[in-house]
Amino acid sequence: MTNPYVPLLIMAAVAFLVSLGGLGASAILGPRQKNRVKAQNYECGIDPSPVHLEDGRFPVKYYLVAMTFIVFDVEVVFLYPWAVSFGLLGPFGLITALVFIALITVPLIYELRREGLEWT
Amino acid sequence: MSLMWYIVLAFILFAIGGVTVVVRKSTIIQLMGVEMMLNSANLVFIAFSRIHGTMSGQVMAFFVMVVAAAEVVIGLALIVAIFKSRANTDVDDIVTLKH
Amino acid sequence: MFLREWGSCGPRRIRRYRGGVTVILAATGVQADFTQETWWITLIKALFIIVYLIASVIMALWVERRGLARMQTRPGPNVAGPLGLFQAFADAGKLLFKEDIWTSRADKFMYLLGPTVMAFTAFSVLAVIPMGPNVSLFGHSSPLQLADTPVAALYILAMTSLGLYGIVLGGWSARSTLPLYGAVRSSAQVISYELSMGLALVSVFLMTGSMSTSEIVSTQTTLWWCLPLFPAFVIYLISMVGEVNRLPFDLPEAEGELVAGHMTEYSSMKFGWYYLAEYINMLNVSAVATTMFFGGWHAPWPEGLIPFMEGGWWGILWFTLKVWFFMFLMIWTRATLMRFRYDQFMSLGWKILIPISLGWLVIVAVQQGLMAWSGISLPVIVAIIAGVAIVAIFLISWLGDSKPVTTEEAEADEVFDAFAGGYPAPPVGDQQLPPSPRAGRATVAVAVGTAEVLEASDSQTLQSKEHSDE
Amino acid sequence: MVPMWTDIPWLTIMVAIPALTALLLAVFPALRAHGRTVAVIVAVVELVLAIVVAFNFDWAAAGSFQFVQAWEWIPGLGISWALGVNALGLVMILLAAVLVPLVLIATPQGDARREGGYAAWILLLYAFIVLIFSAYDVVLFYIAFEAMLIPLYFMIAGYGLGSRSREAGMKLLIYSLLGGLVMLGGLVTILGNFAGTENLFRYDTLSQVLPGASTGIQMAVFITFFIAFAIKAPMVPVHTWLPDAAAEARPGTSVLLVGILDKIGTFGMIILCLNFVPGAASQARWTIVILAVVSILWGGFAANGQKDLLRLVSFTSVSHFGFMVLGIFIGTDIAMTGAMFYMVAHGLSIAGLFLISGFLIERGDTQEIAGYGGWQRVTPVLAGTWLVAGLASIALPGLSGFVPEYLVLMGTWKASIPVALFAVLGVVLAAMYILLPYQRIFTGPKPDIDVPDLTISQKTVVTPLIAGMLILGIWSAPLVGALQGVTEATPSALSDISASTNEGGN
Amino acid sequence: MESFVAPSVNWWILLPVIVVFGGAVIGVLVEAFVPVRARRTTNFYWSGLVVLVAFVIAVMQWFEFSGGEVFTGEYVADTLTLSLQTILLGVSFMALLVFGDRSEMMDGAFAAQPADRPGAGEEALSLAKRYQRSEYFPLLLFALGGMMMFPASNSLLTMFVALEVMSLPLYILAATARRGRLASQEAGMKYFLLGAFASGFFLMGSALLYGFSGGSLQLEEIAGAIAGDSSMTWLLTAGVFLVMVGLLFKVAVVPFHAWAPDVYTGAPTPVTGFMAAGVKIAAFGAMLRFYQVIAGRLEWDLGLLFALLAAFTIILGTVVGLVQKDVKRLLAYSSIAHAGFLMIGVLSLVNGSAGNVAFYLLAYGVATIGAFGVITLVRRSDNAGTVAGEATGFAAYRGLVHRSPFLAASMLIFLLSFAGIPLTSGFVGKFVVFADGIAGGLGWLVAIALGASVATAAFYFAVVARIFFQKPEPGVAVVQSEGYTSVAIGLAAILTVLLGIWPAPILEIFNQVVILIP
Repeated sequence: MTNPYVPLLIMAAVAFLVSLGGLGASAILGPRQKNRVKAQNYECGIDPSPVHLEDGRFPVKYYLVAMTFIVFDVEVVFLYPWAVSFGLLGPFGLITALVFIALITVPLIYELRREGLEWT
Repeated sequence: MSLMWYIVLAFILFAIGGVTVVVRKSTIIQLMGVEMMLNSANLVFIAFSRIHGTMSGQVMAFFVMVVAAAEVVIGLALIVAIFKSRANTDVDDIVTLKH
Repeated sequence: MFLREWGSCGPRRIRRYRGGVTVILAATGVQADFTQETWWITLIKALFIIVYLIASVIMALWVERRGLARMQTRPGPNVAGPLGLFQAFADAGKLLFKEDIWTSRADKFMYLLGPTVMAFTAFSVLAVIPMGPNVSLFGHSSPLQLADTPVAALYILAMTSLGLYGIVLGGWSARSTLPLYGAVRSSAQVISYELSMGLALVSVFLMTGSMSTSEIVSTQTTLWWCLPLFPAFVIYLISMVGEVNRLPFDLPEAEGELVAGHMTEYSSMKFGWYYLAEYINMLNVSAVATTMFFGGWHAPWPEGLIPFMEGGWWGILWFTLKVWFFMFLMIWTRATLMRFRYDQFMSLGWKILIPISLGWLVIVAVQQGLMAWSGISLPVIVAIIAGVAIVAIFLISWLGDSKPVTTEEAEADEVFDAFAGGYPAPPVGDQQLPPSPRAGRATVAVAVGTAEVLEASDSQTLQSKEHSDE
Repeated sequence: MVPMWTDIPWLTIMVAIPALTALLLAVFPALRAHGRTVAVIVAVVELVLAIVVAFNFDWAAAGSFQFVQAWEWIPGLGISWALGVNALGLVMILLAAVLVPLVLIATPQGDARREGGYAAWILLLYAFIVLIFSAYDVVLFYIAFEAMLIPLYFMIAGYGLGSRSREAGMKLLIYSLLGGLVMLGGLVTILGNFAGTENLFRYDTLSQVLPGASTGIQMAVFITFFIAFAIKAPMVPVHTWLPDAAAEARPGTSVLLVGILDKIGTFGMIILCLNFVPGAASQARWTIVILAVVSILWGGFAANGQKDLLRLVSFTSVSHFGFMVLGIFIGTDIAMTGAMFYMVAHGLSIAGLFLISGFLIERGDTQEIAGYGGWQRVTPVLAGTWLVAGLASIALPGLSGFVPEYLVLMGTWKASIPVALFAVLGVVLAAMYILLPYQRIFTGPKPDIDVPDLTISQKTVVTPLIAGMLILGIWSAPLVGALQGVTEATPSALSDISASTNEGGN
Repeated sequence: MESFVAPSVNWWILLPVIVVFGGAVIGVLVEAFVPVRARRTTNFYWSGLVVLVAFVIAVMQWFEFSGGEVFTGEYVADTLTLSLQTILLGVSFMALLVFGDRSEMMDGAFAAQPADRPGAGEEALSLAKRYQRSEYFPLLLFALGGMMMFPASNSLLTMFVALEVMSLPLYILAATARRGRLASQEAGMKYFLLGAFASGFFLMGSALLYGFSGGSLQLEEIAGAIAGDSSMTWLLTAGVFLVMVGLLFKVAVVPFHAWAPDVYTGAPTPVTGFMAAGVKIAAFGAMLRFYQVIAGRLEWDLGLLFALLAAFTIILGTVVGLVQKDVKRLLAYSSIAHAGFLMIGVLSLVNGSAGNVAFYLLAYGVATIGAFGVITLVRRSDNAGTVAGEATGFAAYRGLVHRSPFLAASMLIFLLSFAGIPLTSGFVGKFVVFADGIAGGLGWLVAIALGASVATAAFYFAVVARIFFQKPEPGVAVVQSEGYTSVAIGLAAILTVLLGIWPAPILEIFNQVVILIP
């Protein structure tokens, strides 16, 4: 089997079947006594409050983290191939990568200095 | 011809993305449509890159990923800003207090 | 510390194309030999991985509860079976036989998809982790590893990231407040720590020149990467704890605040998979740590200490032992450290781990580059880099101290504070009373008074600042 | 003639002086308060310069361009700053040099600074007028042709008497811009086809290059140019802007507009259309001739139907321009000479009619003909001068209008008797549209009003005009002689397009 | 084993772009390290310096390379690149002046803190404390860098990256208006979505061309593949069409114009000016290169289609412009019409047409910056004399000449230039571009354009009439600029007239602009 992805597919199939199987087993084995209150959302026994996402008051910091993450994740994605072929790319590759890292560091510095990453 | 299948698939994805942008009202969904268009193009790039055996298609795919990421960042920022403004203009609080 | 020649890492194919840019195709080969693999061997391995993981989790449950109990000088589970060993089995069985409750508000498909994805990704990661060298398996020479690709490390990272969808979907689909908060917190946390984790791994890839797991393990026959790349190793250790939401970083399911985070609305086996997956993920990150930094299936360092136990089926033993070392570390940490506050946690990730891992990466790259292309000897390079690093750290700490707060606090003084003296005083001369705090949030911010606050546009921040100032 | 004199760029100086003065007036508000005085001085200087040029002009070679001076302006596009006049252009400049000071003097006094602004616009317009009649480069001609719309627009829209002057200004602007842009199409066609030719747009280059072009290009150039000029020289059916503009504008503006600016249309037809693409002109000849006859009759009938005095006067012009265009395109030399003479004569008579009508309206406070009656008894001088101007315009023998109309009709008769007969009908109409309003306004019982007759300054304005009408009516030979030179130098509208194509085909 | 060969880079030729991008990065660091009080000023002067230095370098390079020396690769530095870069830098400098002007009200066009909820307490606080974000300077520089790369890109990859680097900062800038925040955010969003949508088309087109060319993204090699024998020509046709769609979106050609009016209206006025001028210059530059190198070879397949689009653009921009009652919207539709006019130059494929398009772009860019500069200074005000946001309705311009003769005269010049009246730069631009159109066999298109010019003149003069012939109305005030905007407006007016009266030197220079068609 020369294609390394076929085993991975087999693994994925097995893992998927097992995870579904577990859910199926519990559905079959467990008791079933439906009850309106039981199916309600959990909130310490009082009537559940509306979901917070719907009234638009979600802390904006989470979005900020998401955005920053995207930037840095892309950076990491670029660093992987460079790291793997570090020896081949030679000094040019090294310098380019350093410039790249420096450029990505600038927004990080900006965000740190402007306290974009403060959670208080 | 297997290449055709890649291209047909990419076109279908592209069309779905395009239609999403045009038809759907929610900006987040539209943003997803745009991403879909970009990635369908990536599919074509990579398919051709395999066929022709040149790497520039894959390089382009990398760049597209970066740009897509940047677009998501900016799109999210705008959506959040608009969402904040609009939520503020609503009179939600009053409604909430009623019941 | 290039222990191997570049060439030995397998054939690298390079194509030049007309643009003048050279691109490297599928840079590295894979060390493990899969040529004799058949589909049923793969299937057996897959089943073995599942069994191995479930068994390990059950062990882990017991070890954790007993271990924690010992550390806290209490007995722990000791009723079911010898030393309470069957307690874990009982717990697992109980989950299987509990009623399967579907929350009425939930988005049914996503609700079900959440735990499925969670378990699926948790099971899948181990597929590319090598547990041993090639052995003879039913007459076929096969490595003790399900699969390997030139970008196996990417597969690991992709799968762990995918696991996040399980959390987010679970938290979102329940349409309930606490799970949602848990899920959002969790996603922010996981992605933050994934960055430093990924950056820590880059230096390993840089040293090995490969992302194939078997190749990485094979570069560690004499020296494990945890020593030369110690900072990266430490960063990885910290990040991996954050990545799997373990104490002290278990904010998403902080019982005191969020009941059980994204799992709140789940019961029976759906909850079971979340619970199980958490422990499997602990095993996974431990396995990755083992592979990347701890020599994988190789016998403990130094090489040749126990040569007869090196290679073959012994690999599984060493591998399992090393994984359990990390497992124990995590349990130990849980017993020792308190839960972080969320802001401390995020600060740690963004302000310390990421900059340090970036800096470390630069140091490694420069050092390697100088070694390879300048001909300067290693001690000199290390000395230079150490000097630069010290200066840099000094500079950074200096910059960090001189926050612009000082200038802007001066600005803040201009706002008249009627309560400055401890009791209310009327404004004098040009002084202006700030509007009543009851008039709205703006006034709250005036009381805080720093322009820095303005940049935190989220209203909660303003309120919390007010409290902290008062 | 001293050689040195011709080296001086007279024409450029004549363009520059009013333009710079206008700029000064625009920049210095203080100076603007004395704007009218400054403008009159400049106008007189210009008149002197024009006379100097006229004296140095070699009238024996009236048809050739003289005082030609050219500098490269935009060499890449073959555009140059080239000025030069032939007899026709010089005569038109002289006409302008006479009329502009008169208009300035006739301008009613008011808010000094506002009037200064008006004077500045007039000076700017003046500069463009001189430029356009002395241009020796088509693009230069075009630039002046378009740019003069700006001062004109401001003069009508900003200083108009009527309540709808802005609309009238806009209408004029749109019509003229339409024409101008059509002409731009022609220029662009030339550039697109002959790009790279040195000094492409100079008259001498064009008259060599264009006849060699394909029939399509020649026709394109001719049609685009002709449409622009037809709009400018208000020909039916694109004349409707003129009555509106004239009725809303100050009489002084109307004088410049109808007396000089509209002549640019006929001037262009002669200098540009006939000179460069005679073949195309000959092909379009009959269409144009019919249009011209329609203009004559339409203008005549419409003038008879007007209730507004200024509209009436402007419609008479439509009719007169019909005569000019007829003369230009009918194809005989006599008619052509007549048409050129007509341009000058009409300039004088129409200036008289507009100005004197303006004086009348100043006194009577209405433009409605019905609002007057018996004014002969109140303001005899005004009535008399109006009559003289009117008679000059309808070609009473002995006055300026007679000679050109006679020449045009005779030339037309030679070419085509039916056309001539229709054109003669226009003369009959003319008698009606001048004499009937005269009767309504000036004859009849004495009205119960008390207004002064023409003031001294107004008389100063009117006298030279009347004198001019008389002189041209009685002693027309020199002018006819000079213009004949131009006629001879201009290809007639009977040239053969195919022949010229063959000649210059390589 | 073959080893990696590091590419040789001509740093000197990249210098203007590097200076701009480097300046932008340092601008971000300025934001990070300079104390809040000095940030705005520091960044303002710094950005100005950066643009000036880059301008000087670009001019120096022009003199050095105008001999026709060309560097190719991913980035091509030929006469087209250099001339457009110079224009961009010049125009951006003027735009920068307008950006930095806060007027006598000391408020400027940009939100104190764009993240504030409009109308909420946070915003009131930011205003009360006279807080002012100044990230828009680095954003301008980033966008400028992208613009400069756009016409220089010799491969679809660089072109795509440049397109995005140009667009992304503009999306943000469009959403940062101080007043009309909701409209501004909406403008940003709309611009973003449609822009991203367009990049999707661009990208798909590039992918198809990549496939067609046999694995290259370089324009010359794609062109070479066209010349060669190929079976999959549908890839080429579809690819060229899609790439052109992406570019046409950026310059707002019908039917891809829908964003322009809303975005122009909603964005902060200085940004609108910068956007209208800069994006047009850059995108038309790229389009020139792409069309002349590749698409022009498909003239028989697609030429008519694009010509029809140009015709529709001209007609729509004119007709819809006629019914506008708001100056910013009017200029938006005028810009659409101008895009149509410029298309004529692009489509004509005549030798030298690139230089003529460049001249048109220069004329349009300068006048646009000036016109939007004027708009920033005409404000609403109430009876108490409190000055609010820009008054963009036509009514606000009544009697402007009585309020400020300088602004009125400048606006007159800009509008005349837009209308293409002789003695303004707009006329020369139209003249040369239309002549190219005739020479390129697009006579019918030129005829439509000429007709449309008359109609556009009608709406420009509608504004002129209000400025000069009507009585000023209450509720409008003209604020004094801090000086920068006035300088920009004056500079623009002078340039517009100068280029109209004496365009010869610039035309001579642009005559050397040629694209090497392989």
